[in-house]
Amino acid sequence: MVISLREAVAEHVHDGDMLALEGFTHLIPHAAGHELIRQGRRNLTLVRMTPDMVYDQLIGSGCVTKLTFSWGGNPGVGSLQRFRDAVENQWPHRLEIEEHSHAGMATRYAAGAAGLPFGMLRGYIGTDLAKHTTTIKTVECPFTGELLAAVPALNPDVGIIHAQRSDRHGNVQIWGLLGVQKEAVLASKRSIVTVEEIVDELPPVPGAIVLPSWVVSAVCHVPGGAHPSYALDFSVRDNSFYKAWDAISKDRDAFTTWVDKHITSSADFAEYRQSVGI
Amino acid sequence: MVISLREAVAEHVHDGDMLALEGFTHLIPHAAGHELIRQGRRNLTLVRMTPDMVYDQLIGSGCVTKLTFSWGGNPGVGSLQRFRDAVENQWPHRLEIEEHSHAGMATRYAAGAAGLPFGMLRGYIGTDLAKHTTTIKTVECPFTGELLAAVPALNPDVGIIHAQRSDRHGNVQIWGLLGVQKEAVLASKRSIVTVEEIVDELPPVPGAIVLPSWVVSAVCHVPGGAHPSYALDFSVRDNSFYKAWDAISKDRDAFTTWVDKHITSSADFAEYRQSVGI
Amino acid sequence: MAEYTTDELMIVNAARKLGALAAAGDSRCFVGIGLPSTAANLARRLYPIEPVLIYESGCIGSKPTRLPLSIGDGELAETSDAVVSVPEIFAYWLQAGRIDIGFLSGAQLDKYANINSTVIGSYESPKTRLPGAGGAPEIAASAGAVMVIMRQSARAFVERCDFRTSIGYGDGKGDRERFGLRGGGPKWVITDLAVMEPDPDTCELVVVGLHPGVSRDQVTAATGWVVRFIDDVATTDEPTDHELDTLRRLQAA
Amino acid sequence: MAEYTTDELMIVNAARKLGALAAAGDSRCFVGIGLPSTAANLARRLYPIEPVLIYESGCIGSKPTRLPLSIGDGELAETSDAVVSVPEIFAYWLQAGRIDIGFLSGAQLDKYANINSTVIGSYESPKTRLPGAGGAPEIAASAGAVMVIMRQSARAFVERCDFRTSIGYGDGKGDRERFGLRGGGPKWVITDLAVMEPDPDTCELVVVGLHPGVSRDQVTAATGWVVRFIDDVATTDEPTDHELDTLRRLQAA
Repeated sequence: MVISLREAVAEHVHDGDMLALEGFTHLIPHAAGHELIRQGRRNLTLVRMTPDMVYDQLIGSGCVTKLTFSWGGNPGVGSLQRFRDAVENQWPHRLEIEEHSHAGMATRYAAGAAGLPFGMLRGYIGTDLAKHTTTIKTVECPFTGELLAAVPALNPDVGIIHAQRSDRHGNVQIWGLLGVQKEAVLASKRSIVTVEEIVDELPPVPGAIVLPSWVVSAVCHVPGGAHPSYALDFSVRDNSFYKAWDAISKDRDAFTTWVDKHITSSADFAEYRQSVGI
Repeated sequence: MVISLREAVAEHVHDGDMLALEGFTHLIPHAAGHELIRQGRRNLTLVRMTPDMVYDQLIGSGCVTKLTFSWGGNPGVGSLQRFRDAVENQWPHRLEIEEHSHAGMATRYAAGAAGLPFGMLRGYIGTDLAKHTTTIKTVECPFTGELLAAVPALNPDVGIIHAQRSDRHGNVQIWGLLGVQKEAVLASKRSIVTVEEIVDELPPVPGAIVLPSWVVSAVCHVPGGAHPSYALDFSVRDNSFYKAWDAISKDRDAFTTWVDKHITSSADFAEYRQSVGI
Repeated sequence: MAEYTTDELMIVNAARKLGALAAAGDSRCFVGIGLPSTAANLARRLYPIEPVLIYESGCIGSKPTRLPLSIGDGELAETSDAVVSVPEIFAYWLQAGRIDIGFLSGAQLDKYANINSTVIGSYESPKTRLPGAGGAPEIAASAGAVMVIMRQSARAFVERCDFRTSIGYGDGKGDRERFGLRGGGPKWVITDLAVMEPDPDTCELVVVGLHPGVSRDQVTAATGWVVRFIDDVATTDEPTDHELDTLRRLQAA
Repeated sequence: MAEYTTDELMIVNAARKLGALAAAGDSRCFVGIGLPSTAANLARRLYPIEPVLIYESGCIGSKPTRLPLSIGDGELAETSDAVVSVPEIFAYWLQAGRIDIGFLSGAQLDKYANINSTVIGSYESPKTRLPGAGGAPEIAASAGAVMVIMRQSARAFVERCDFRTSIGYGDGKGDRERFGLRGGGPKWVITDLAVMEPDPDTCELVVVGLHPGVSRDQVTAATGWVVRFIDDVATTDEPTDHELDTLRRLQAA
């Protein structure tokens, strides 16, 4: 249950899998993303509402053939350079995209978590998204005749999140901004959770939710594993690191050099932290 | 915002309204139900997953023409005698019923809270419920072709719940078993919340949710207002009172005498408590 | 050998089955109040691998120190790993297929394990109005397997239910598949006289076990359809002193 | 009169509008990070009736003491009346019609207030790939009214968007009704040069206000469609020292 991140990725993530590394600004599982690069996973379909730096790193490293998303940028900074280069110039290779809205993605995760084949919302109507995204259809209300947008459930092969802590049985506790962390785990066939700390007993925390151990495939102790994202009450968002990423990621060689030097050359996230000095 | 229960019912509840007095064993708004009887509301449509003693009292008092529900009994005791007498013998008059399952009712509240015209679930299939309940239909998944049960959103005129406390602005805090308390308020056009206490600041409580004041029409300070149901950390369920209700409610005269003596003859819930000695 | 009531007999037999299922990896039980809750809590005390108790009131992983008197008992929330809303417990947990074992009971059970907890007589003018469906239809549809615990009598065990509140095997083998139900349906019916299971070929409930001292004639007389017995009907073990002591201490807590 | 930047000019004008709307009872704002968040937080400090800040990250009633740097800033959660999941904020709060005012911006805005934040050029082989929709389509659909805050230029204010990420008035009056949208759509476009509003008869954006010292020719030159001006175009008030001081203290916090 509680194993190393290297073991968890080796055991649960395979080439060609559909993965959701979720986190809505808070609790983004950067360490897990790095381990996917280290182990050289390929042909991944990545799913995420807000792909940010870690997805940029995976895309630029050639791990990803498809991205399903609703907003792909560097919050407060600008573009995701590797994402743009892949879409605009097919570098390092072609990236297929499936584009939705936040509400549509949240609905798809919730449908997946609920064991429903699809979800519905008052959305997309009048936009060009439905013209380009085949996973947006309509459904008619059998009572009122209203037409609503319908989107298929998301059921990734592996849901990966970061959380504040777990107990030794693998019960996971999350508080602060909850995002779609619960839905990403419950919608996925398997799940990996990296945590700041592992304790004997989970002390009650206002606003916290608990995912019972039996819906989690692996818990990995990775302090700071969300950096430059954060874990409320353990760390703060490293905004300067996000800003610095813009320059690093703008240039293909600078990006490749950075990934080789800091991620691929590090044995694990602890070494990576020393390497980048955080 | 913070007014007396008498004022709240007088202002927000009208004859012929659809009401949801919710509470899943925990936080059942008995005091509010009594005030409806005192003010002689008629032709009400009552909605509730688990109608219990307070709905029995409203039905027996002739306030109710229709009941939408999923389980109508006296938990751990047996039948709801007034409910049975109304359905089996039309006493005090005919009671129309619209019958669902728990999952169906929960889905209907959630759809109502989400501003959707209907909700869907894997349910009802193979049962006789759909033969007798016109608000159970099917919807086809536009992606897989699967048939799912569809139920219309519930949007009561007034949602009424009991909660542990609110602040002076009317922000409401609820913890322990949450039932469908949030959905019942958010799905309703207006809402009344009775609370154990009103405080200056809401102290954070593990497992608590907060309903902001601007989704609540009225907050009323009614200590013990859930009795014989309970409010976690303020009271415990009065199981003997539920047991005693069986004998009181079995006989029409005994029931009428009890309601006259304890509810109608009391000016408010405080007097009622003295009258029944709780 | 200690004296025991028929309730104790049913509870102990249900607890034994739950212990065996938990040991085999099917540990998540969606329990209602009454016999199922008592049986599941007894199993938690009797066996090394404990069933995980999930209550429809939203409690996940409850470990009550005493038997809850209602499904909303505060003790259930206070001892849970997680407490979620009622819409969530039905959508994310039961419907999503995370429950291994559900429990059902009712006023009528028919030979295909369909259950009636709605009305005796006609729906429009019932002879007896019962509480209704509650969580039963979706437990019957989505739980990995269903255990029925119910007192046996010819009035209750009928050829066909007056009203089908929750589905077992419908009108026979293949109906569950036709309806696209994901759950496995009723696998065990534990009564005060016997243990029944669906015939693999027809899905009709047949007697696979008799409780100590119960005759086939008693069971036949207490069943409203022409009930069949498998060739080698077992006799269930007497409740042991340890089982009964544990149960009685639990009920006294 | 104090010096001020064009950003400060837009923020102050937006804050004034939010103050007036809150006083009139439309106080619930669904805010993103950047100018809208700054304007809403400024209004909270300038006016007696404060806007209620709701962030798509799930924070309801946030009262940050400093400006959040990202929509997921911890400060937002810690100062909220309630924090809910992302599926809930979109379903129970935005979609249900509980938001009075939403904010939108983008790379392109067309004369019917449709907005593009997806691609410049063709979707299949874009000249510039933009971040995408985020919450915009449903904010545009469900918010009671929408305020657009955007720098004005002929490149950004176009006759027709390359891609319609969120809908304003579609191809003109009546489209919102035809699409069955419940929200009111864009009511105010606040730029660094002017204030525009939809023409009541055509829903085409027309200039209703000019910022101090801005000429009609400047606005015409900075608009990609033949922009019209209402008869009595107002000039917006200069940002006051008090407004600017409050804003700068907020940004320095």
